[in-house]
Amino acid sequence: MDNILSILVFFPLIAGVLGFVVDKKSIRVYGISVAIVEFLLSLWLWSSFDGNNPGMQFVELVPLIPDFGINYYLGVDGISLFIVIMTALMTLLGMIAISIERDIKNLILSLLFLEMAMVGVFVSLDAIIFYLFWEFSLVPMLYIIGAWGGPLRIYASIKFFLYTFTGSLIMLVGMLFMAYLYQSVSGVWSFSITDWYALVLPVNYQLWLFVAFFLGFAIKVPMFPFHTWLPYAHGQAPTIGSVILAAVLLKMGTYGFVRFSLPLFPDASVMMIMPIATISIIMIIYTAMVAYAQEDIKQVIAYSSVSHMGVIVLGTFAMNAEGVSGSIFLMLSHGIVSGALFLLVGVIYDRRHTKLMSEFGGLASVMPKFAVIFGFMLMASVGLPLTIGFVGEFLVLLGFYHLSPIVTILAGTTIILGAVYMLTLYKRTFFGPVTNEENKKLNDLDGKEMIALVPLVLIVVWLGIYPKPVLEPIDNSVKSLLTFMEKKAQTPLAKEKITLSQTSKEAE
Amino acid sequence: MIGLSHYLILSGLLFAIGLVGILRRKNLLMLFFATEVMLNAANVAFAATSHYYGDLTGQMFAFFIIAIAASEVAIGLGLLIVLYKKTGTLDLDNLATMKG
Amino acid sequence: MEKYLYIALFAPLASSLFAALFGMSPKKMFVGVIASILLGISFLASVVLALYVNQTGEGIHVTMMEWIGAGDLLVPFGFLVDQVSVTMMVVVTLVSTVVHIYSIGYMDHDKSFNRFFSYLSAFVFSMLVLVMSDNFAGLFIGWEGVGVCSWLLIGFWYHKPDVSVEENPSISPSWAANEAFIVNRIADLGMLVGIFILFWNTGSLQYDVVFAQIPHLSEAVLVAAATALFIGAMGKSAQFPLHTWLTDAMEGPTPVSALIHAATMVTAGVFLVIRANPIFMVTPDVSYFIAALGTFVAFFAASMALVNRDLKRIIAYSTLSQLGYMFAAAGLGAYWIALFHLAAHAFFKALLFLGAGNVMHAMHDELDIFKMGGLKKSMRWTYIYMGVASLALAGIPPLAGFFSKDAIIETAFNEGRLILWAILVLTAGMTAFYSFRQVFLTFEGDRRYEEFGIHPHEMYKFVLIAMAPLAILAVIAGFFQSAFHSFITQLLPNYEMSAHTHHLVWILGAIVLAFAVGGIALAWIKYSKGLKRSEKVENGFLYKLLKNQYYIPKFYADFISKPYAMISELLWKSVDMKIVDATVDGIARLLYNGGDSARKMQTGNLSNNLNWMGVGLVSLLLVATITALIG
Amino acid sequence: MYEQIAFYLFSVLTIGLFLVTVLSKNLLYAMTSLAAGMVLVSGFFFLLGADFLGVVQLIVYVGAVMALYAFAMMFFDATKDTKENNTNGSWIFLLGGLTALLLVMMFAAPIFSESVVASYPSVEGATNPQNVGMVLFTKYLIPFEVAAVMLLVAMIAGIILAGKKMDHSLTTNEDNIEVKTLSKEEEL
Amino acid sequence: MLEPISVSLASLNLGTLSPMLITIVGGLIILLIDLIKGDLHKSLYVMFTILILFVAVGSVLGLNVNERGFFDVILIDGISIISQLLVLLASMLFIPLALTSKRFHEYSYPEYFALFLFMIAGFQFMVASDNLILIFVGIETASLSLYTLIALHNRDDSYEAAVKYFTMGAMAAGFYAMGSAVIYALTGSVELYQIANVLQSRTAESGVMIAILGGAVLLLAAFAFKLSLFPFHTWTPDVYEGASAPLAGYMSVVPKLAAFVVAMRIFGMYIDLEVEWVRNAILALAVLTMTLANMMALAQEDVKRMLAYSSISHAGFIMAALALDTTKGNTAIFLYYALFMFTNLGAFTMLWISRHKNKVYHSRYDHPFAKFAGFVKIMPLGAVIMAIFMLSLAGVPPFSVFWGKIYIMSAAVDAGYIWLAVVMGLNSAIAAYYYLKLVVYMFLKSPNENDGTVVYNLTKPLMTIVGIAAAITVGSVFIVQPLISYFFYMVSASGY
Repeated sequence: MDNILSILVFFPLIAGVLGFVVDKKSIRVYGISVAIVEFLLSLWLWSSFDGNNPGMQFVELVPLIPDFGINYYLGVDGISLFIVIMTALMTLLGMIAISIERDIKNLILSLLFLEMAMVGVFVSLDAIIFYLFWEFSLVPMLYIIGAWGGPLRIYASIKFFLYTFTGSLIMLVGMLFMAYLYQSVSGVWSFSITDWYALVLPVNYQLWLFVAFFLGFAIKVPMFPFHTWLPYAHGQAPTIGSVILAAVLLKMGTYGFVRFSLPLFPDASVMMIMPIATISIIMIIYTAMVAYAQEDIKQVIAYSSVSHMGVIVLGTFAMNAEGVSGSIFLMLSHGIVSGALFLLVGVIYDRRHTKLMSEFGGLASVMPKFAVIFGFMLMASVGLPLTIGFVGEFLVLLGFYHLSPIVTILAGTTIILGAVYMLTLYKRTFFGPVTNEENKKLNDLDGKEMIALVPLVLIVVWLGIYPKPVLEPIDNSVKSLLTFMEKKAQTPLAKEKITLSQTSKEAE
Repeated sequence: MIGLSHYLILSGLLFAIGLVGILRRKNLLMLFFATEVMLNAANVAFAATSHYYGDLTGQMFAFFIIAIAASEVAIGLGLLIVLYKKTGTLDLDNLATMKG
Repeated sequence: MEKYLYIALFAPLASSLFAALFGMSPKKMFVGVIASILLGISFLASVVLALYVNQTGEGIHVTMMEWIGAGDLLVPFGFLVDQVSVTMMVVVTLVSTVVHIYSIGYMDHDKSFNRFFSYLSAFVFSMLVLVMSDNFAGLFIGWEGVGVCSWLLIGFWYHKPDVSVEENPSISPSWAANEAFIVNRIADLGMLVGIFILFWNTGSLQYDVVFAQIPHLSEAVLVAAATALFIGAMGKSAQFPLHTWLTDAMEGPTPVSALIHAATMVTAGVFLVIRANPIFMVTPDVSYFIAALGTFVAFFAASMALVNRDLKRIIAYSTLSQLGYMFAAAGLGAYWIALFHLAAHAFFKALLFLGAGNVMHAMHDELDIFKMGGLKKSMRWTYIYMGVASLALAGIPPLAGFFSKDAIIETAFNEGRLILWAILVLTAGMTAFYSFRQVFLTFEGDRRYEEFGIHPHEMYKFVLIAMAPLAILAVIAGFFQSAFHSFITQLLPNYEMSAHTHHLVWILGAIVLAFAVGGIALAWIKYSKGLKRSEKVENGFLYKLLKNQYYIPKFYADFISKPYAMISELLWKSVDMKIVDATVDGIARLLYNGGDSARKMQTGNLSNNLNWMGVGLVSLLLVATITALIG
Repeated sequence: MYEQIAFYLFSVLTIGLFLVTVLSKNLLYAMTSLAAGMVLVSGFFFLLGADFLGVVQLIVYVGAVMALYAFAMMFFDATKDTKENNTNGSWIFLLGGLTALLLVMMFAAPIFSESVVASYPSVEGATNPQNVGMVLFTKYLIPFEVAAVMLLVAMIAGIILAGKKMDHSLTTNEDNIEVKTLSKEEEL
Repeated sequence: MLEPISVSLASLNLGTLSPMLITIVGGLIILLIDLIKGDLHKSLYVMFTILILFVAVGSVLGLNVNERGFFDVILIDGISIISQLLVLLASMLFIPLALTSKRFHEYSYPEYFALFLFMIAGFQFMVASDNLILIFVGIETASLSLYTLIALHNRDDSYEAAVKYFTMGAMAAGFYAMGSAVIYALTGSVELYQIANVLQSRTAESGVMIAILGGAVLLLAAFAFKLSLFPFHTWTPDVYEGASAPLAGYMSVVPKLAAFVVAMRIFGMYIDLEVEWVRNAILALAVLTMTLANMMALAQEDVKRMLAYSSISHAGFIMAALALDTTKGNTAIFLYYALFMFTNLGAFTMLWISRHKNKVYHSRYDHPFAKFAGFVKIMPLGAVIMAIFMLSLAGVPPFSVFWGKIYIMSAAVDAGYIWLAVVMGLNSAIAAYYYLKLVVYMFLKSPNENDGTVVYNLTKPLMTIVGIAAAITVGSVFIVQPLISYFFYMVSASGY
């Protein structure tokens, strides 16, 4: 099955279209079955993936608009492989955990379309195809937030859409300019990323293009000061929306940095390390503090996402295999952990229809299973060793230390500040006596919720203890990426800052 | 000696007069008069140029402008009649239900 | 032998997981029993390993599997059983086995009995990982693992509500747990930085590789690494200024205090310094700082213990103080002495805590020693245990504390650090005083508890029996000093007193002893006959200062916690909402309102429309003319 | 000389008459002066040797168009002074004056160029109508025919717009639907 | 004396005229049919018109590129062929919209269809000539028909719209005439290729520049009106609102396309002559147009009016491409229209489907946003399709307009106008808001009570048209490549 990527992309789409015919009462099972198949397909992809090959695999290339250099060009490497799998997994689990009854059919179908777009983003190797999926993913999300969200849902969904749309349009201009540059050098139009990689650009072009791409990605990530759509989106979105948003959609931005910014503009990336590190630190510290001030559980987790994304971005620009691999691993772990946390928040929201911490207290006595899993995810979130959260965070900080100890120490406050807001949240919600009468009779997790959450717990442990199966392919691809960047870099500064690891040096 | 510029300047002045008419008239019928003035201004310019270059194209253009003006009058008046039948007035200020 | 290593390491994990299976069920006695048995197995395996190491003089080094591999970083799950780690293993497993058995009795009535054993065993596992790991990252796993278990166990009675600081200085178990976790995290950052420094300068995190590289490293790097690692150690071992969490941690069940906050976890910092001794040996300035800080903390903590009324807190301060001693020794280069004191301290301090637990059990969780007194009748064995432990703590020969503590004080003298020596000697006197103040107030004198209607009773028999090994060790451990010395210096650098000191050793010992005995005597005079409170003293500045822990918690609350909360609130409500977000919305609103005003040009009036066209034409003409005339 | 006099005379008159057309409040005056102005414009055509154009101008404009306007005027019963609430004068005149100034500046430029070669010069010896005919029915045959279509369009449009059928709109004539209105609109 | 002029029939190249001839004859036939037997059902005329258009398409396809006919008045170059094809295609999509389930006034006239065909002939002449006279006559033929078609809807709004459009059109005609006169005075010719030749030699002359620019300004003003560029756009929203929905959709595509072709010929010439001022003026107008129109569209309450502003903004977008005057830019214009056509017509058709005879939802508007509240509950498929049209207009991939948009932006980037591409991008972002607004109403709000009548005007032909439009909008990615290669070939063959 060389065309497994196409199958992965279009299976949810076709399922979504056919789903219009499926009866309302059966749609949920339909959706879950589709998601299971998709997840199995993604596992199949993994099993047939050659972890030692750092390059693109399962490449498919079909000319789409050859005159304009647009091809249907898919491929997957160690960097994207696991994000794809995580996408399929989180969609599946999110779908299982859905507690919404109203218009369930539309919700399920939107999710399937969304899944198509998300998988598409991570497997496309053509900038326009990438952009296509990137933008299209906004539409189902807009619907999900807008139709099943809280009281401010329309405001939140439009803000989400327009904000990210604006950023990506600037990125689109960057892409077009990139294609133009490629055309002026080679005489052929091409939007294929791998073609662009070969292009050595003057540094000032690199800087401008970097900024254009940066805007698109930064808003998606979201980086300070472009982050304010996120609390609204999360605050208003239904559980499933938040899960997908946090787990997958945000990763698109950081994935973009790795896929586009670093290899295309190595010199500019190196020059922008410090500005970006500054933003990252602001994200880490500032949003951690803002998270601490929140009154709404979901908002805490929303802001914590921003804070963690800061660490991820920092790692991306560490310019060594430790940092970049760690950052990609952290994308996965943040996806799983924040996804789980949002699912957990959804659990109490379903029961109490409020997410305010002040409404709760002492839940640990009433809902012990819930408390255990929440506490577990909390620990993963603050980066406890032997959970998935530690590996990435450790690698990122380790990697960036090589560039700047000061920045790393400042960024390292994430382990402190993260603990501060998370533990405060946990204490206010789960500890203390049960003061609110309404909380005394809450049901603990039911079967459906356990099915959604337990796999995540297992993954958190598994990848915390034995990340190798995932980390190794990532690392291989990252090493080859860095080797490539180092070769391509023109400025001595860039050559100096990009650190190759011993193993990749030997490989040369 | 009267040169091309004289005629053109005359044409320009007539055009400006027509423009003023269009801009200030509120009665549709009278506004149409002003458009005729504008078209006539162009006609003068065409005829003059045609004369000074010894080229007949200008006169052709002028013919067609006259034809166009005539057609416009026909349709314009048709529209005015409909409008007048429905609203009983030709005042522009009454013609502003659609705005914003 | 690897088999024993794995048994020693994973038996507690098995115990934890087994107990976790019943975590949400009501109390099951067998859970405690099985957990204790598994811990016992772990202890036996540790002893086997210790004997093996002693016999062969070699460590056992295994690599279980790869953990993190990225770039040049390769961190395996590797375990190292050498003289240092095996010592720690034996101490840890021994104390924890005792504590497990003790807990069966102590947690008898608690409905979360099973959960407690799960946490406790998990802690032991983490602690073993910490001490056995063969690399810094593995150490960090254990380091954080014990932190989490500590968090879980301090907050074990999470359902208790928050109360005001006046009522309970620790506010609530959950508050104390969070405090402990967060303060430790601050130190962990230092530890991480230390790890990063070592990695980027040596390319590895394995102890052996790193230590082999030390000669090639610059001094700046070493100082940085040593400092960073010590910051990590300060958190775990609750050194000033990160010490406040330890006393608050007494909110946890008493077996927890005995195991974690006295015998094992808090000594992890000392262990780290001992483990990384090759680094600290070449950084004398840092080492001296460690010693000085240790000395300071020893005194500082002891001073606070002088006036405290809380049974457990007094012991906690004494733990803090003894940790200071250990750091003083380690900082002065006497690593083996530090380790020896660590082990000895583990025994008698755990015993002391468990004894306190018995008292609490009897007193229905009352901790104020002013409300006790005269318990010796009803709790004879406990009195004996606590008396023995206190004697050991005070450093009365021939008990364990005498040998270990005296050696530390001697070291200070030997190194010529006379100021440190003097403070340590003084502290020894204070230690004796507060220990016996507590013992006497609890067990001697009038029965103040009676007015609260409490009927104390002795602890279960099996519990008392379980405590016996600790008591025995507290008594006899000191005799093994020389055996331990020869065993441990196979690995650790030897430290011998100079000949000069050797000559004076009796005099020095006598001075210390004099202080200790003096302290005990003072306590006897003041407290054995009952409680006499003096308004004047209690209202004095010094007393208040000590009672309020030098106002440090208040300082932290007023100058760190509250400002942090305030700034957070400000950042959220003013900066994030009012500036960042409002800018975005402002742009949107600007566009919308701009559009709405621009709509006004669409008057719908044909005349206006025509005017717009005229204006357009004229402006275009005007611009064109100007351009043409200029250009 | 006589040409100059004629030009200036006609110019002044034309401008004057058209000004009356544009400024007069009386529809009749405006229309009359428009017709007169057009006659004068045809005078320019004669001056410029475009005899046929002049005739067409007289017949089509002064004859047909003005007749149409006259009929329309009667239809609208607009002989009385129309109450025109004209747009603020000074602003309009400023605009008009500026246009005039700019156009005059533009036309004062040396537009005429000797180098321009006539594409369709008058044939020697042929009268103006003959010349016109030759160009019109060769080169401009297609535009001529299209103009015919245009006039057809105008005719049809005029007929149906003014026709009786327009009086009863089928569009707004409800067949069967009950009328209902929304409550207050929701704001987005 | 005068010699008879003999002209050989072959030299006339009659074939070049055939497409226009077919539409004109078709119109005449309709008039004849009506004369012979009145009271025929509109469906006859609709189908007949479609057939005529088919034949015309066939004859256009049979044309050879770069031919001239009839004394060089007719110019059949690449752009005239593709624009004729697009005009005919759009007309074929438009005319079946007459087959509504409810009766509307205009369709009761057979003349309506005849006028429609004459109008198409007018557009065809516009695009198939570089002679200012024929262009003018073509414009007027088309415009006069269009005014009538608007008015025939026969309600107050439509008269108002027709009168406004007519009056402003008359003024624009004056501008056009005057502009042509200036150019004629400068060059002695009204044929663009000759004008270009003469102007080339005259641009260097001192003092003439003012006249060159003046002529350009007058023509620009005339075309700015046709293309609804700021500040000549004021008629657009009113006229679209007053016209029937299909006609509004038609107006946003076909007359503009025809006008763009002419503008391309005229202003392309200026830019080729390196009269940079014209390029800058066009760019300024284009940027102003897209920005202001977008902003004004934000605050609209009526979907149709919003779409009117949106089409103004799209026109500004395209005008900017025109200013680039590169082959790619010009190709982009056609590509954009080819893709925009289906989407926009589809969107207007959706409005038409939901059209009531009278304004039942709002005192003034036919299609207030509130009317579509909860549309997804009433007609899920319809809502989805409408949403697709809206997203397409907003430039969300993979829907049709997106491809046009990136092609235009890419053309701007290639020409070195990166700032322009950025402005276009930002404008698209602003525009997304008002398109989304409709989506939000349809999907995220709850329906009004008793709203079964939203689909009031639905018939099978209308559904077919919407289906075709939706299919092409969604599947556009597959037709972009042939379109680009065909258009690019045609445009470059005609030298633009």
